Amino acid sequence: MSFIDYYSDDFSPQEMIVVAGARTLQDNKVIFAGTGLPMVAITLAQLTHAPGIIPVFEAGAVGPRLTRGLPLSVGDSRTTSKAMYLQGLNSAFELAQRGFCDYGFIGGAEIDMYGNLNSTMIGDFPADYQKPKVRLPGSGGASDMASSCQRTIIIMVHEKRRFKEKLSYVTSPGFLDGSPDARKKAGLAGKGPYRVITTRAILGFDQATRRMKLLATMPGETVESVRDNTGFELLIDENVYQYEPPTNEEIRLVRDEIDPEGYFIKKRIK
Amino acid sequence: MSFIDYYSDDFSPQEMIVVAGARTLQDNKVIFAGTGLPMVAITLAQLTHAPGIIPVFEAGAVGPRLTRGLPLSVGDSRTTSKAMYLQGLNSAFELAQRGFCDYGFIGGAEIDMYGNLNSTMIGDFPADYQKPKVRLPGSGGASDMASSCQRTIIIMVHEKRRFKEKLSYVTSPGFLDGSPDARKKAGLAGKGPYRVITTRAILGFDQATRRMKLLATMPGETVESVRDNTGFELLIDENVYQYEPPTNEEIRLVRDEIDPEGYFIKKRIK
Amino acid sequence: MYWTGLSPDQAREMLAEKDKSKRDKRTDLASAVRKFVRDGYNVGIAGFVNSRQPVALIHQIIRQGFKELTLSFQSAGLGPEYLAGAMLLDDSRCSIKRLEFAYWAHESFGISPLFRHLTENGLIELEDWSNFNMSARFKAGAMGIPFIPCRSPLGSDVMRANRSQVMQCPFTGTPVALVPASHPQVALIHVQEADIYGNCRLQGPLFTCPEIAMASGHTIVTCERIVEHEEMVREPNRINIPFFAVDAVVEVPFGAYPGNCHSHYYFDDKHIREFRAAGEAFRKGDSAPLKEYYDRYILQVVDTEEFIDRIPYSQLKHIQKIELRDFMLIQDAPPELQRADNGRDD
Amino acid sequence: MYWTGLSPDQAREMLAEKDKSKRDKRTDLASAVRKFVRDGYNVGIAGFVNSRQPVALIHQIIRQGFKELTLSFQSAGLGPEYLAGAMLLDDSRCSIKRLEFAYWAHESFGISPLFRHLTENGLIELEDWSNFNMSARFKAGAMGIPFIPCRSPLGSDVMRANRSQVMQCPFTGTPVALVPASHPQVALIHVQEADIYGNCRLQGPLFTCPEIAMASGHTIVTCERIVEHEEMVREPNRINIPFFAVDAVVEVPFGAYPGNCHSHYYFDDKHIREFRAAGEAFRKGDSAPLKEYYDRYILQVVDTEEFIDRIPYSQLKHIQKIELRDFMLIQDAPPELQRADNGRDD
Repeated sequence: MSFIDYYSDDFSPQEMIVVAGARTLQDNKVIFAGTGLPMVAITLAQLTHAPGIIPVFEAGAVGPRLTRGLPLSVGDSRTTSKAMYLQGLNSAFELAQRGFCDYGFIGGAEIDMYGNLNSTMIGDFPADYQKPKVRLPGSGGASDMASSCQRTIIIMVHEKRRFKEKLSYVTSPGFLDGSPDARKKAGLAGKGPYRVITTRAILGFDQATRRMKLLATMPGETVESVRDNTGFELLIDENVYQYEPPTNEEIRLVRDEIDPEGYFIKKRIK
Repeated sequence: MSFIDYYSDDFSPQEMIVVAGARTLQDNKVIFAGTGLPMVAITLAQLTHAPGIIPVFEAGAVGPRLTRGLPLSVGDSRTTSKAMYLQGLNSAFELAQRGFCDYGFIGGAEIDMYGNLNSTMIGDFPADYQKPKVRLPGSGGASDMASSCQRTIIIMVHEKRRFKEKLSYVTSPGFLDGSPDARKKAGLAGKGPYRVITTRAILGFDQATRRMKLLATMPGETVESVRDNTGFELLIDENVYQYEPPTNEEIRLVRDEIDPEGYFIKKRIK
Repeated sequence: MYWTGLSPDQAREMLAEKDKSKRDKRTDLASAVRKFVRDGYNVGIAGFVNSRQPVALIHQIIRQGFKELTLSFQSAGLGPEYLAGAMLLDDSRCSIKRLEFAYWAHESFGISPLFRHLTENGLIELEDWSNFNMSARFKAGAMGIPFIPCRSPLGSDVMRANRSQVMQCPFTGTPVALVPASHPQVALIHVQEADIYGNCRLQGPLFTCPEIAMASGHTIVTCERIVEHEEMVREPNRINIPFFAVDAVVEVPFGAYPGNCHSHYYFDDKHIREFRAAGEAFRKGDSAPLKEYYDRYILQVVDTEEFIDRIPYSQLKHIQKIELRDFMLIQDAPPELQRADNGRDD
Repeated sequence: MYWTGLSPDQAREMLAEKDKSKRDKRTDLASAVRKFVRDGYNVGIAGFVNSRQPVALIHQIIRQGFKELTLSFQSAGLGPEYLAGAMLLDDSRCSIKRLEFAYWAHESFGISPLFRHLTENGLIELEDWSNFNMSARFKAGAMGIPFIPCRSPLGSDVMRANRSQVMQCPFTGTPVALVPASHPQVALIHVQEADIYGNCRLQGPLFTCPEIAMASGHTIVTCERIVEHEEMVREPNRINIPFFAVDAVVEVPFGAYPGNCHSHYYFDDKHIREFRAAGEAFRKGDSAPLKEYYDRYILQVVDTEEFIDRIPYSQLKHIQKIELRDFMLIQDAPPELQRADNGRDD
């Protein structure tokens, strides 16, 4: 198979991040999945290199096989096929709090350099809390996953207005103020953010400062283009590299098998 | 039917108390049942005037019909037939703590005038706690029932050594030190002891002082005989009366239907 | 601290004095709502996002009209959305005063336009929690304890805008959040199966339904079908809500429509989008589509049966088929008809 | 405060680092005990009094010999009784150091003679709790919180002799007890059905088995039978313990004998009395019957199969028959064969 046949040259940024999200997941790990892109990425990982992934959905399902079609909600019927435990929200979050969940895998609307996420409101907090400039849906379970899963993987669109110096509101804790042991001092059980997978880059966190660090650039992006689209000062890994594009097979799976109706992955208009 | 045919003239003190225990139970109430005599009494009540009693067993069963034979344990298979909820110990005690259980119905080894019970140890507490004179089985769930069921009914053998001025150890809270609102101040949810049903008497508690009060004497007993067998000063109700003996039918049910093998009600040797 | 709904002591006292006998609790939607809902109540909304939302009960609440409600839920979409629309069309008839919640949107169907409208115009009081927080609050209520410890989301702003308290754990010395019990005055729950006494058997995820039922002052259950009591108690290990936690049972097929009800029907994508679009138009200044929607589907019908009468048969058939086809695929279909199974070979 | 077993932080860290993959965990009794039990461990004993006690595992622990164990349970009979007998016959082989518990006796079969002997001679350390307390401690452990609030038995001496703390509730101002999480190093659990990965389906009361499994560092499950994984996941709502809370699965029919195992066998009254009588003789000074009992039924056999070989067939048949006959009576027997039903006519 030639290179040209193997890699896709027709994919959207959204398709790129779900592919990157899938590849980030290790086989046989317990992944607590948020709604939307994480569900697509987990399904893709299960269909490729990581059939042994054990998904956990906050509404209660543990370890289902996602063979009934892509769930449209983390609580819908499609999350339950052949599940190995099926209680409710309390049980799912208690499993995470106890330590059963290796990764929390969540989306986000806004992020800061310490991996904190905002999905609650835009405006001054607490002054404008009761009448925000823009109101977002709220925490849902993302803040609980970010708190209690052993590590957190975040998947989101990379735009300057979303990668912010200061968030209006911290919904899901990352490394908080970035001070040493800030999470532990706050009483959080999990170790915090591991990767941020975006439409432009793969990012990690510097161990010493807990600040976000560019690890790889997505096809078509450069260190500069990522920097330009980030609203805070980004650390750059010394071994920053170009990320491998999606394969034709990955794209086929996303488009034809996983989200054929385009619920989460918008159809590319050619 | 003549009087002579209706009432039994051949019954043991133990049979008398389970009959009295059964009669004390109101129909359609939720009764959290301790092991032993309370189970026999509930079954008898269900077979006579109170078919709508909803038994709760601490191992998890709620509202079973006791048609499989007398359970030998509050956690055995016989407690589960056609139960309407069947989880575990936490769920059962949580139901009581929430307020679902009208009565806790328990046995006891020792009692004081405020209805506190000891089922833990005889000896000095805390000095001899690690090496008691006599060690009893321990609290089990009785202390939880006495704490959180709305009212408590106690069933026990009436002997001076069991009706004590001071207990070695308070396992199951009654009115504690008898001071006003002692239970509420301690943080207990239920209202405390309602009746003590013994081989010699039916006892209640004085509203003003929360002290034990003689309400009725069992057949063959007198106020004096009850007093003589009580290790503390007993209040006597102004309307104290002779308790109605067991009927032939009640005795037949206990002997032939409920506990034919004599697990809890010892066979009377004629 | 202030309590909305019942305080733990009030909740205990009310339940302790309640008739907990095993009796026939069947009634109709209108009677149940009339008997157990009042202006100013804290209403617990069961289900999760758009799955098993108590839509039939909420429509009935809108038809009867209740004001100044506090809504308590973890994640919800259709339930609060319908109430929000009713409020925005006529707040003299129906209104929400306050939310205690974690998430209000529709997941794959999009954000909630009416929630944005209400909040961005400062029309309702907000108390944000996480999903776990709200679920744990109902659980504390169900357990009869005034609070429950929770480790998330410590350090976040969520915990600065609500009534949680952070304490040093007296055993470990590390911080832990305490979230206060939630005892709504009334809980609205839709389930698949109940018997006439109120015992409920759920299929699929339980969400926080058992906890809400046991925490609340009164609980109204709607069910897809009433099953024989003897059938229910044949499998006590499958009963998720015991009869004495339920005050009214109403058989309402399609009671969670247009949402998903596990084993019965999947989302009606089309209808949800129609409703959301009407809300979106409202937010952008055009109230006509929303008014039409309410007239047609809620106010001009007397109950859920008449509401469902107005949905094309083909749409109902479709959502049943995709729900049941999926089940068939999992368990019974021959391998060649199944989708590729991404599970391990076992 | 001191922790026995694992502290909450240790328990979290150990689990976070564990391999939680779905893999075949079948093994034999001896290997499971060798791998997961150590001298000095805090051992969580599941079951309740004499129902579903992990007898097979305890016998194996006795055969292999472990010292200075802390036993954690709510109410138990056979489990600790067997360990107590082993200790009293030879404490250089097997010993109990400490109990965290609520009740040790046999209900209708009588009190425990060996418990009396151990305690009245000051041979073990005691920490008394109530059944709810111990169950709630396991639950806190399973939930990953360092403590859980409990309203009982406040005001009693139970709460003066253990590590609970009473605090003023910061929300209501009233006192509430906080009981610390229990995280045994190893849990011993007998269930009816498990699959090869460790998913367990329980019949009858759950006792505190799911909580103990999830709270403990490692969990060994014995089961009456291993069922096909596909059969297990056909009904996810019936799985009580998820596979990743289990470290070893051993198929041991009669693994709770001579106790009761719901749906499989009732108590063997005769055998329990024989064992209890040997203990009673020991307490009164005659160790011979106890020694004979242990030699015959535990030490001279290699496993549960050989133990059961020494029980007369008629006895085994009887306890199965009275368990199954009862089931038949409830559900399937014609009315004339049933006992009088004291339930309401419904």
